[in-house]
Amino acid sequence: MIFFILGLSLFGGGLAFVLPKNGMRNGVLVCVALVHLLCMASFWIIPLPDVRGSFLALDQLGLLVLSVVSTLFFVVSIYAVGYFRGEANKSNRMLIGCLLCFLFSMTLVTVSQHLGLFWVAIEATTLASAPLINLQRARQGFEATWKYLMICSVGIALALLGTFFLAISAIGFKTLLLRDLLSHAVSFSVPWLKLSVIFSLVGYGTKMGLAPMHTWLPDAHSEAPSPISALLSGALLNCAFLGILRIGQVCNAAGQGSFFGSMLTLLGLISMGVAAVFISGQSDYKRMLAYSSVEHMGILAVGIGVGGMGLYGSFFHMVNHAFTKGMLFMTAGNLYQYYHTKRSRDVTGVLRTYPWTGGLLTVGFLAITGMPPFGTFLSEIQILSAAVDQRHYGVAFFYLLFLALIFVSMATIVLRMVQGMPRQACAPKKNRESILAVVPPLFLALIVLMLGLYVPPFLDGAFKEASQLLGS
Amino acid sequence: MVARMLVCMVFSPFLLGVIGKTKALFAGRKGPPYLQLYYDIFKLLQKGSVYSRTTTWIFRAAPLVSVTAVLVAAFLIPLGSLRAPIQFWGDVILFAYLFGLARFFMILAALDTGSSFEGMGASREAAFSCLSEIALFLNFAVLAVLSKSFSLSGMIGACSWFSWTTMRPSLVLVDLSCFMILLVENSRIPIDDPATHLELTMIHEGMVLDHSGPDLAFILYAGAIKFFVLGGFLITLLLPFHFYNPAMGTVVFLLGMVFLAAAVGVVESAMARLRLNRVSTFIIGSFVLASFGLMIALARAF
Amino acid sequence: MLLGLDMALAVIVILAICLLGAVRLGSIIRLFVFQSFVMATIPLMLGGEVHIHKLVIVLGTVVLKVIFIPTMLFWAVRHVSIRRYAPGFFGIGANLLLGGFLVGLSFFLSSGIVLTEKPFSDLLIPSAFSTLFIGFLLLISRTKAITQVVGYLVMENGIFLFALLLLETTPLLVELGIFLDIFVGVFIMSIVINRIQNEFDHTDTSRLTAPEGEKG
Amino acid sequence: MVLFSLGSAQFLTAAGPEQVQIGTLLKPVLSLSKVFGVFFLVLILLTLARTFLAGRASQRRAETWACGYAPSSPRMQTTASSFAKPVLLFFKSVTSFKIHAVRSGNYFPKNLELSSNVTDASEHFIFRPFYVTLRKFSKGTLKLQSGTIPQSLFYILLATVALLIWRFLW
Repeated sequence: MIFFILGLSLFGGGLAFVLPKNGMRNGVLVCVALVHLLCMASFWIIPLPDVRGSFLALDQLGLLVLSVVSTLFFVVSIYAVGYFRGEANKSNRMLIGCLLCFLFSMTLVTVSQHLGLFWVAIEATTLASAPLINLQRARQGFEATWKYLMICSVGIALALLGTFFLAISAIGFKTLLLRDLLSHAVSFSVPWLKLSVIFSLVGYGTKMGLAPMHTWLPDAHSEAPSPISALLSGALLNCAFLGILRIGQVCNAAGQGSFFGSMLTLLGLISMGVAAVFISGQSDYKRMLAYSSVEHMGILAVGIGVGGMGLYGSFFHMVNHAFTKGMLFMTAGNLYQYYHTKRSRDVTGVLRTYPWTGGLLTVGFLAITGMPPFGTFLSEIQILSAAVDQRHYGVAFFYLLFLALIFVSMATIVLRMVQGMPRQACAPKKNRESILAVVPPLFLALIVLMLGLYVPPFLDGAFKEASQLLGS
Repeated sequence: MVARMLVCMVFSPFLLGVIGKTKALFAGRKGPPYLQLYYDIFKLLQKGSVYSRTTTWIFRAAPLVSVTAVLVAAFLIPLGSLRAPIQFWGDVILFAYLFGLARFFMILAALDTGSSFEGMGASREAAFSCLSEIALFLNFAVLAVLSKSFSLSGMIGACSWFSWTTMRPSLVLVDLSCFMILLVENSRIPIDDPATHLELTMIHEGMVLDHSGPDLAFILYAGAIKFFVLGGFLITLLLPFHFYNPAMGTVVFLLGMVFLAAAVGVVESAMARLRLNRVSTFIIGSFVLASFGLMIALARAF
Repeated sequence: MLLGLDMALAVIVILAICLLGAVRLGSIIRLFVFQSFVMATIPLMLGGEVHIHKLVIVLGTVVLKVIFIPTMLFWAVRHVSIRRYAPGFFGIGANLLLGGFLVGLSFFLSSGIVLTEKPFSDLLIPSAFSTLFIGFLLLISRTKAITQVVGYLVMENGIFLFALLLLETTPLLVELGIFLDIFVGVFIMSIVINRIQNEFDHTDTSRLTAPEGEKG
Repeated sequence: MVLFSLGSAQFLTAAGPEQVQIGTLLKPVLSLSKVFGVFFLVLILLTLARTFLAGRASQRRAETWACGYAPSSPRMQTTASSFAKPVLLFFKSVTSFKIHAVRSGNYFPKNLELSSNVTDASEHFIFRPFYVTLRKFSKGTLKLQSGTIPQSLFYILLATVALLIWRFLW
């Protein structure tokens, strides 16, 4: 079953490169995404028999990330069809092909149990997403791609080193299969394990956009066209987060949980601080969204680092954040298509000229800063209560301080854009808000709202199982 | 429970009559009969009413809401040995803000008429009530610390002989400050003279200038019940002993209430009206008394 | 046999430090080629029977790192940049100082690790660490795109040295992973270098300063 | 949702001294509804009584009784600032409540001007300076994010070395 889903996306990618016309390629993209979604849904219903010793198996963590990735990919593919209809003249062969390879590599990431294979899959995601960033051949886009490629490959090289150290630390038993690692974790040599944790944390942290290594994220996400940046920050960051979760599993099994937790909390807090500082001075709304991705990855890291109930909270937050950020980037894409500028000061009175997009932007802003009716509020409060429960009062204090700062800064930027009178200076030509541009973000917004009011039992069960997997 | 409500509704106007009588006694005149308020209310209910052109539905709703709020507040408080029908953790806040609700609607009605006198009365009422509310809550805090419970009947009901002996100082301070708050809330002499005719000096009366007929009756009745409820709060606090058969308890309680009304009458005839900015210092006085009580209670508690 | 190993490891570290000091593009690439060649011979020195895996690795390294990539780099140097002079970000003196500190750090680090396994030579881990860190430093301190690629490759060499530790037992997959990574990474970078060339007609990445968003 | 927030609130206060069970938290909510029930019941009874009484007696509309002065013109109305004057006078020290009055000398002044204003203490003293320093600090740190690639890589190296030293060698 897993081979089918992997083969599907690879076959789709190949097909996309072959097909001549744009329309057919769009068709391939959407139906591959749909079939991918259905397969994922089937994994929820019929749990997969995990074959012993196989490199590919789907455990609870993988299933969670896979479901987020494929739902987001399906919604973004519909949105992308509408978004790129404008440039019908250029052939979107490169776009669709790379998108499907991107999907293939992300699926490989979620299913791979062998840490070596996992690392190769992460490397494949970087290489698949690099050409996507500078689709418009703009000078800025090009520079962002070079930076993305350079920093990510350096980061991943460090992660490779971390994986090596992990293999070395499993002295008598040289294997990187997750199941064997977990069963033999007790006998690992501690210094090698610590080294491997440090390097993997830095490596996968770079890919995930944690604090000191996040510098590529704002450029890449603001230069890429918005369906791509929606995918990047919604799905790709979660795959890198999965990497850190795998390391966490091994660490807990080997009894080094606190060592791993404290480092992760520190990195998480730094990234929230960095995001809080940088969002306040921001003038470009897409960069602001990118920095808020850094902040939310920090929240996830703090959630995992604190442990206890925080694990449940951070898995819940991972799902919420993916959908909210996907929705926000798509709305930002609409804004860019209407106003053709990224400076948030030139865009005013969106609610009056484009009611749907303005509404979505406000809803997105409320969701991303964790306002009550939305799921993000529940997950953030769970992480906070976990921090307070574990007597990490310093962590809880900074966590709240940064959340408040970010709320204030984002409010000044977003509300100035949404309200007020539309300025005549860049009076946008009043084109109709197409359904394809509004329905996908609306669908995601409804999901996040639903998650805020009612957590479906199967999802709740999945979160509990996943936190069992990670915390002993 | 019904007996309890009857006592509260029937007996409260009589207290104002007692106050009137004691003031008259001090002034050496015969003074109005005890049942004067009953006659007024009954007469007003019969009379027609005059509404000014600028008033809206709020003007008519205000008296109703204020009577209801005060009556419901009466539900929450244990009167003497009669248990409070509704009691829960945190009903103290509801008790205080029911009075707030009544006051809010009275102020709205006063502003609704648009006359500058009523506006002036309303603004003074708002100013002084926001001060007295702090003092009221401080008293509740002291009682909460003393009785370790956060519900009204827990605080006052359990005030037995034993707590009086141990916590005498803070309890005395609390009673004094509650008495001062009673004077402020019911706008008795030191704060505001109910019988004055000079509109410029009125506070509570200033708000009701424009009411007539049944509305005025409702307002007077609400004032009476409010006095009864706050008085009841004070008297249950003061009576340290409990009787097992409720009848005896209520009789003693009513006697206590009459004694309280007489005391208010004495204070009224002894003191003159304070200047308006002095009133705030008066309320600060009650606040300070309550904070001392709190300090002593906290020192004792830990 | 082990003496040769220590010699080879020492040579690798010294070459790495020379790389730090080198300024002209041509000499940087030649130093890298020499280092890769020495690297390729190490698996043979490690002893143990020569089995298919080792041969694949040695041949792969030689083909990739000694022949294919340098020719591409030389072609890029000839085709792309006019000036051969590639100044560093920190300047030569600071570079070497930092390099020395990092080597010291790696020796200090490796003293902390006790290798229960049969170590080939106690020099292996520190030299691997120092090559890694110097490669990283090279990446950081050089602004020319080509030197950055060389820095990246030196870092890969460092990681390859670590991989040698696991030589006997590492399944084929990890070796493939290493080659895949190096090959594809460099392949993409070379394409990107050409793009830089016709886009900006220089390869000085320091001039690719902050995109317009940051200034706002 | 309510249950959940009550749960997490209880969780949050779990660090508090006495252990508050969900039951005790829910009791006020239930009895509150009882109180509201009583409140609206009494209110409806009174309104019925009132309509019954109003029906029998006469109702007239007349001018607001203003103690014989001229009928109130909009200028004489109680404005918001005059409504708040007593309270502001009391809290003058905190809210820096100022009254500016232009009084001309003679008894029949041509122009008489009076205005009062209050500075919003919390915004003026707490939020504005804090946010200004944050904005200045973030403008400063934008240079850190200058975006050149070697600088970003330097951060990664810095992070690795720092983590190594902090966790491994200590």
